[in-house]
Order: sequence, then structure tokens, then C-alpha cells
Amino acid sequence: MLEAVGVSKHFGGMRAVDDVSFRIERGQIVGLIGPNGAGKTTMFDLLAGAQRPSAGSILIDGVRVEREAAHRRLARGLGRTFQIPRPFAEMTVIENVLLAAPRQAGERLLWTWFRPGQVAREERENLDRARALLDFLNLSALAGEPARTLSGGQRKLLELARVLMAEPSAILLDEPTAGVNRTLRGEILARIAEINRRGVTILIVEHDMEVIARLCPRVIVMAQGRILREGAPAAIAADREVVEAYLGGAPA
Amino acid sequence: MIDLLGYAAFFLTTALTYAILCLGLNLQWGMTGLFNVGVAGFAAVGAYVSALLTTPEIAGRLGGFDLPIALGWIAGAAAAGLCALLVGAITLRLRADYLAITTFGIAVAIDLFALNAQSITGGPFGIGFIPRPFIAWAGRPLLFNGAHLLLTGGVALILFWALERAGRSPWGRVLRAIREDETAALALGKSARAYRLQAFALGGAVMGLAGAIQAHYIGFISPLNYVSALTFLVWTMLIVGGSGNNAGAVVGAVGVWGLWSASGYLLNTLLASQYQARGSSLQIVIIGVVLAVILVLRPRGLLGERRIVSRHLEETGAP
Amino acid sequence: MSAFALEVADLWAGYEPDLPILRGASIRAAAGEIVVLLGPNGAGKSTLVKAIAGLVAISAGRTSLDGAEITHLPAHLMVRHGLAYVPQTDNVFVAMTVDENLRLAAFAGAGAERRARTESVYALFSELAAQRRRPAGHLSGGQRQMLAIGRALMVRPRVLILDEPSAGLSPRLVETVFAKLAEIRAGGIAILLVEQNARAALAIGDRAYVLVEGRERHEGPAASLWHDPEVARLYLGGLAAGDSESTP
Amino acid sequence: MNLQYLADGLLLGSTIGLGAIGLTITYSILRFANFTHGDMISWGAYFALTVAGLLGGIVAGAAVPLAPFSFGWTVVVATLIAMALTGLLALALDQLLFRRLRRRGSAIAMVIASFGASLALRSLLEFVFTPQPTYFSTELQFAVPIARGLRLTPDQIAVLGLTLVLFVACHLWLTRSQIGRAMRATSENPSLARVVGIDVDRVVRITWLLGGSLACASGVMTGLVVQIRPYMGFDLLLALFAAAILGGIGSVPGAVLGGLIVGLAESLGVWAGAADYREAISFLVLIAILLVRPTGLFGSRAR
Repeated sequence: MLEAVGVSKHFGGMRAVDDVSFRIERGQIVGLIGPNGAGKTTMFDLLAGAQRPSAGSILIDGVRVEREAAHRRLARGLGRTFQIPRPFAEMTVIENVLLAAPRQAGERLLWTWFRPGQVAREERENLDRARALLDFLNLSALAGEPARTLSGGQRKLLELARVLMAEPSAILLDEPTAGVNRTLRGEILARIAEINRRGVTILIVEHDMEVIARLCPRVIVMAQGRILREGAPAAIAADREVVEAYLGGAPA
Repeated sequence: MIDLLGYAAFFLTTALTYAILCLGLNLQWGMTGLFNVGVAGFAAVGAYVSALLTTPEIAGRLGGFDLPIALGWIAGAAAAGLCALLVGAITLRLRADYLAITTFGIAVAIDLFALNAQSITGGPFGIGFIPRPFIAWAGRPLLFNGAHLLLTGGVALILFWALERAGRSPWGRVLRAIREDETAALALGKSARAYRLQAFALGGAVMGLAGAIQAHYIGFISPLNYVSALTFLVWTMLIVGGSGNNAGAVVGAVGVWGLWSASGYLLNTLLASQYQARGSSLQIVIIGVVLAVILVLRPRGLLGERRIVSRHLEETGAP
Repeated sequence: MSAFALEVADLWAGYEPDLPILRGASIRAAAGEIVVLLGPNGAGKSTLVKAIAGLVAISAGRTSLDGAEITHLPAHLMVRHGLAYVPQTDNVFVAMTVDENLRLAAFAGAGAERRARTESVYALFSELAAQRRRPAGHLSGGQRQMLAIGRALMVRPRVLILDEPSAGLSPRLVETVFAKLAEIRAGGIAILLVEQNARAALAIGDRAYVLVEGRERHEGPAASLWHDPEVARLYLGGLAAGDSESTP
Repeated sequence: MNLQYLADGLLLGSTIGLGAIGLTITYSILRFANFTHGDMISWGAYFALTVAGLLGGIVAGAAVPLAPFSFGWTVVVATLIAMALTGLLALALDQLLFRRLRRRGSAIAMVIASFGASLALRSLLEFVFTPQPTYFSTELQFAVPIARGLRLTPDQIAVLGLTLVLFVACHLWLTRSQIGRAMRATSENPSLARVVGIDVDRVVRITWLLGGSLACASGVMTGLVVQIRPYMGFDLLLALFAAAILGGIGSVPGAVLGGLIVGLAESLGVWAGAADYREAISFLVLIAILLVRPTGLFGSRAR
């Protein structure tokens, strides 16, 4: 359902992403790993629509989207999270989630005055969905607290709730457990697995190998802008070339 | 007793016109984070436009269309809103402090226009004979002031309701989100620019309406009414009451206007007669100190901002 | 007292009070030694050197220079005590000339002494000498890195901390910059080098630490670390270890 | 446009430029639009006026004009004292008000505070000295012909000269002195400045002192060629902002050039018959520069 075909991205003379192709089927969960500077983040941005590729194409459900802006891709069902969550710190947790509901009638100034019924009905529906999501992510107890009081891990959960509010069919996760303590990490992993079980396709960029190993039966390794290996986690871990890529410099 | 009631009505009516200015600023600054130092300018636009449309014809000056007062109010608000829309379209993409400097400049330019375009604005002499509602009761101060209080209070109430309704809806939630983190709001697909422009223009229109109401209450306007001290007073009211909170805007307006009036009265009694003419300068100094103290000691103001934005959330009980 | 120029003991630090990034890190560097700090991304390497330099609040632990405690010293006094830190990015003043960047070092002595130090920096980095009157913004990435290091040397530090000097440089330039570090070491300075590029760093380093999750998990002579299976395990181990857990 | 308008424009431009030097330096280091800068100009002028009056009372004959100028030694000495006083006033304001807000890290609260403090400072002057304009000297001065159709009074020539001197002094200060370099470094990158050993708090204190004294110098100059009023600085403020932004925040030559451009534009406006709207012209210049190049002529950084 999500496919990259010969995708490249050049910055000046540097090839951040160089002729990368892969395909993720509906319902799969795939890990994208690689040493720093391998081009993972750029690839991620290209998929999500934060950047445009220099060459190649990106397909969602067979439709080419590489020229579309991020919010258009969201409308096609491709959501993303950010490595560093950016909750609206002074707003309550539940309103952070509500904000993510797309195309709300109540976001039109005139309708707030002249179509109060429709606005209220829609808001109630959104509230029900937001509460259900907070329940699912174990954030219900904090729903009325300002988001700034959340810990790093809870912010990651809120970020998940926000992206789920848009009801995507595929999600790109950027380091979903970076800076999260061990207990909460387990919970986040369990929730991601559950989201995937409900049929959502997931691609994870992550530095924590344990996270990848526990979630992803399939791993793509990038190094120096290209795909270096693809396969099961255990096989990747035993690969000397992958190890050397991580330790730096060009593979000898 | 009757005198006192009459004064109370007069005091409250004036305070409420400030409260309306304050509501406009709260929409721009408190809710959206747009720094406007040109409040006096937008109020002036509303006042002058309304005065030009409603005054009887006078030789040597444009205008004098003798239109109904209500029409003047609406036109005044629309003109100020339009003015804000223009300024906003140019400057809202700039950094906050450049917006401050530009709105400051707009107010200066409007002031210069009022002062010098004598054939339109009456220049330094201003515009007199602005029709006042309920003028038939002018001989009975209590009735006259009471009627004005009801009228101004009614307008303030409607505006308060409308701004609460809008501000505490998904629309207001987007404004708040943009104020807190524009990039994150954009990532959620909310177009920061469009919302900012809406809030800035609507806030400008509210200020224009307040200017028009003031003009028709006093019956006379001149450039002296729209100096930077007015902007400063409205800002102090909002900061003291609590920016981001419409009720705070009203409370701040009444409170600071009370402080202003009381300090004026006190200075008049305390200062030796040769200094009394300068008393108003000292009044401003006092308000300035109040603003500084509030900013340092209680930056959220008396009431502060509500944590929950959406009123639907409150209706359905605790989240 | 201590034989170590830089000593960090059980350091806890982070950007938010409830989220420590460093969890009891301890490292040491002796005079005339290049110590390499490795570790996977997010391990806290940059945070560790920022905490030492006084830029991140330290909640527990102790840092000292030649035995004298510098744990809570404000950042601007660090150079006075002999610790110079070169940040990873934005590490030169682009609007100021190369000369001015060097002269900024506030404790470089006066008059003749400062001129002598400036000339010794230009002698070390001859490329910079030709550009001394140009704004630093016109320099290439490698030259900026050299300028940042040169400016740090102006204060004659006892400890020099570098945060990823190889970032964004071509392999050839990395070699040049690292060769200069070896020269600087010869002057008896302790160098703490944070690096992603382990291959190049271990080639010039004397000793290395691998930082994982905010504390050092492995230490050893730089030369042997490259083939140490433990290091590979620290970088990629989770892939194999976690795998068994995940199988239902 | 004849030479006299050009000369007027240059004269006005140099007083604006002189004021904008202080504004641009403080703006770039303190990092907020400081509305009190205009009132420091007024306070500086009144400090100088008061001190000159006191000196004239103490030292007999000191107030006698130094021919061909309209002012005596008292004004010269008083200006130096007043510069120190205004610097201290700015520093005191920082310690009482701005420092506390800076610690909270809210730049925009500092702008609000400066807007309020500006009005309070100005009103205090108005209370003490009344809104009536006053002068350093009531001596009449005759303009001397400089070229065909161009006449300047000796005072005006002195103002042009002093602007040049202060511009060169500021430029040298920022480029040649260690503290000047530290100020530039702080304005470019405060956290890197700390790393290289610069005490940023000290730089900020010195910036307030310097900004205050430069404002005072500009106030005295404006007082000499125009008049002294409590609103003199405030009325100049928009032009100062326009000049500083036009030149690029932080650039001293930019501020002077920006000041000259704004001054010439205003004088061009006067020549074109828009004398009443002179201040609005600086607003137009400001809008134009913000639309076309918000970083200014010499600005490199997107701030």
C-alpha cells in the first residue's frame, strides 16, 4: 500500500537518499534503521510529504503522491508522528487530540455563531472518539491536565492519539520511544502492536534496536542514502557489514 | 443620591466602551498572540467614519451624510476591520516585534491624518455635533445616562457572547494552538495565516465599534482622544484583567478605569492648584507603574486564562 | 591529587527535571590523551559534554578539572578554569572575521602574548592564515571546524572537548582535522572527542567509552575496540536480544 | 528639489541616524523592540538642560556662548554628565523591570513593558517640566552660506560633525575593543558567546549603559537644532525604528545610512508639499522595507 520507486533526494552535491525502492503491504509493520546520516530521516520526510524527492515516485494505494503536500497525503490516509513531540503545552490533553480532527465545521468562524447545532453535534462526536483514544492509550486520567505536565513518554502517547484522531490507514512513526523510560516504553510498544493488529500499516524509524526487534518481522537498513540490507532482525544483527556501517565511515 | 447614580451610570458606560476595546484586543493578543500597539488608531477609524456618516452637513468638510447612528456604528466597525485586514495582510507574516512597530506606525499615521486632513476630519478642531442616542432625554441626566448604560451594556453583552462563542469553539481552539506553536498547528493542517487574519480583522472591527460608540456617547471627537495613552490604557486593562479571558478583559477595563478616575480625583484634591493641569501626566505614570508591577508579579492578570478552551467540553462535564 | 585532567563522576543531567538523559555517567581523561566517546544515537553523548561545559543543568554527580570541582560553574567561566568546548554546530561567529573570532577568546592574555597565540593557531591551521580578514561565514565547513578548534586553543586549555568535529565533512577533511588533534595532544592537552564516526576516531584515540542510555557501558583501549564484539552488541545487540522476547 | 531641502534632509537624517545607532545596538543584543529608547532621548536632553542650568548657576560666566555656537561650556560639560545619568537610568530600568522579565524568557512581555514604561517616563517628564518646549539657549543664530542656495547655522554644522564623530567612535568601539567584539558576538549567538567565555550578563549591562548615553547625545543634538519637549524622543521613535530596520538590526553603518535615507525621504516629502505628514513618511519607508527586505540593507541574519 505504501511504495517507494527509485526515490532520490539531492542537497547540492550530496545524495541524502539515493535510488531507494521498497514496498510495504497493507497491514505490515516494518522497521527502518541505519547509522546517523544514513538518510532515514530524509526518506521519512519524503514519504510524509515534508520534502519533495529529486527523482522517483511514492505511491499510496497505487496512486502517485510525490508532488502532494503533507496534509493531502494525510487525507489519503497516511499519518505521521514527530521525533520530538510538539504538544500544545498550555492546552489540555484532550483538546490536543480534538484539534487533530480534520475538517471541523466549528473551525469556521461564522458557523460557530450561525450553525451552533451542527458545531455542537460534531464536537460531541469528536469528543467521544477522543475519549476512546485516550482510553486506549491509557491517558484518560490526564485528559484535563495541560499537556506541559506530561512526561516524555506520555507525550509520545499523546502524539499517537493525535495521529490516530485523523483515522489514518498507514502511520509513519519517527522514533516512537526516544527518551522514554523503560516501563512506558513497553506500553508504547504494546499500543503500536495493537494499532497494527487493527489493520493499520506502520513504518517505524528507530535507533533502539530492541524496539525494532520486538515489533518488526521485517527490517530495512539504510546506509549512506542507499538500502544496505533487508530482512529479519536476527539476520541483520549478525551481519558484519551492517555492524561496520554503524561504527562509522564507508564500508571497507 | 440621584447625582451619584447618574455618575455611576456615566462611569460604567465609559468603562464599558473601554471593555469593548479590551475585548477586541483580547481577541488579537490574548487569544491569537498578535501584538497590536495601534489600538487607538483602529478606534479612531471607527469613530471618524461613524461621525462622518452621521453628522449633519457642514461647509468646508467632507461628509455630513446625516445617516442613522446604527448605520454609522456598523460602517465604523467595518472600516476599522477592513483597515486591520489590510495591515494584517502585510504584516502578520513578520516577527511579533515587527508587528508591534508596524501597528505603532499605523496609529501614528492615522493620528497624523486626523490632525491634518482638515477637510475630512476637521483637523485639530475635530468633529462636533455628532448625534447622540437618546438626546431627547439630555435634560434628565439619570435617564440619559441610564439609557446609554443599557445600550452600551447591551452591545457589550452581545459582543461578549459572540466572542465567547467563537473563542470557545473549535475555531478558538485553533487560534490558541497557533498562538502556542505555529509549526505544530501547520502540521495538523491548520492554516495559521488565514486564522490570524480573521482574528486580527475581527478584533480591529470590534475596536472600531468601540470607537464609534464612544464618539456618539460624547458627541465630539478630536485627534487628542486617540493618542498612544489610549492604547496604553487598554493594554493595561487587558494585562491587569488577564489576557486570554474575555471576562478578564471586562473586569480589567472596569477596574483600571476606576483606578484611573480615582487617581484623577485624588490628584486633583492633593495637588496644589498650580500643578493641577499637569495631574493627568501623573495619572499615566501611576497606571504605568501598575502595568509594570502586574507584569512582574502576576503576569497572568487577575483572572488568568481558562485552561479548557472548548465550551462543549465543559457542558459535557469533566473530560 | 587526581592524575586525571578531566574527571566526571556519576553524572545525572537532562533538559527537563523529570527526564534525565544522563543516568550516572562516569568518564576520565588524562593529560596528553585523546578519549573517544562513542554510542548509538540518543545515548546522551552531546548532553554529557554540554553538561560538563556548564550548558545543561546537572542534578547530581561531580565534574572536576585537575581535581578542582567545576560542577556548577557558569558556562562562561569554564575557559578561565582551563576547559574549552567546541559545539557541534553554529560554532563560529559568522558575521565576524577569522581574526576577530580568535581574538574573542577573552582570557588569551594581552598584546604580545595574544599575538603569539594567534600566530601559533595560524601555524597549526595554515589554511586559516590566508583568510584571517574574511568573515567566518565565508569559510568552508572544514575551515569553520578548524577555526572553532583554533579559538578553543587560544585560551591554552588543559582539557579540550569536541562534539562531532567530523559532522558534515568529507572523509579526506576528517583525516586532516583528526591529524591536527593528534598534534594538539602532543602539547599535553586532554582531548574528549564525541564521535559518530567511530572508525576515524578510534584510529587516533587512545581510549574509548561506549555510552548507552545515559551511562558508560564499555571502556577500553581505542585500538582494540574496533573489533570488540561487545561494541557491536551495544550498537545492534537489541536486534538479536529483543527478537526472542517478541516471538509469541 | 533644491540644495536647502537636501541639507535639511541630511541634518534631520543625521539626528535620526544618531538616535538609531543606539537603538540598533541595543535591539540586536537585548533582542526586543525597546520603546523606551525614544524617552531616553527626551530624558537625556532634560538631564543635560538641568545640569547645564545648575552649572551656569555655580560657575559664573560658563554659560557664555562659545562663538560662533549658541551654547556655552556648560552645555558641553552637562552633556557628558547627562550621558552618564541617562545610561544609569536605562540600567536602573533594566534592573527594576526588564531583567525580571528576561529571566522568564518572554521577549514579548518585554515589549509590552517597554511600551508602558515609555509612556510613564514621558508623562513624568511632562509633569516635571510641562509640555512647553524649551531651549538650551535663546541666542539667535544666523545661518551662514555654505554653497549657493545652502545655508546652515554653526549649531547645525556642529550636530553634523558630532554625528560623524559618534558614528566613528561607535564603529571603532564595536570592531576594535574587546568588549565591543563581545557585544557583537553576543548579538550574533548568545549561547556560543557563553561558551567562548563571554559574561553575557555583563554585556547586557554595558549595552544598556551605552544605549542610554547614545540616546542622550541624540537628545542634546535634537534639542540644539530643534527644541526640547517631553515628546521629542517619542515623536522620533518611528523614524528610529525605520532607520534601524532599514539598515539591518545590529549594523551601525546601516543605522546611519538608514537614518540619512529616512531623513532625506522626509525632506523630499516636505518639498513635495506633504510637510504635515512627515512622520508618516518614515512609516511608508518602514512598510516598504518590511515588504521587500525585512533583514535590512546590511542585515544578513533572518531574525
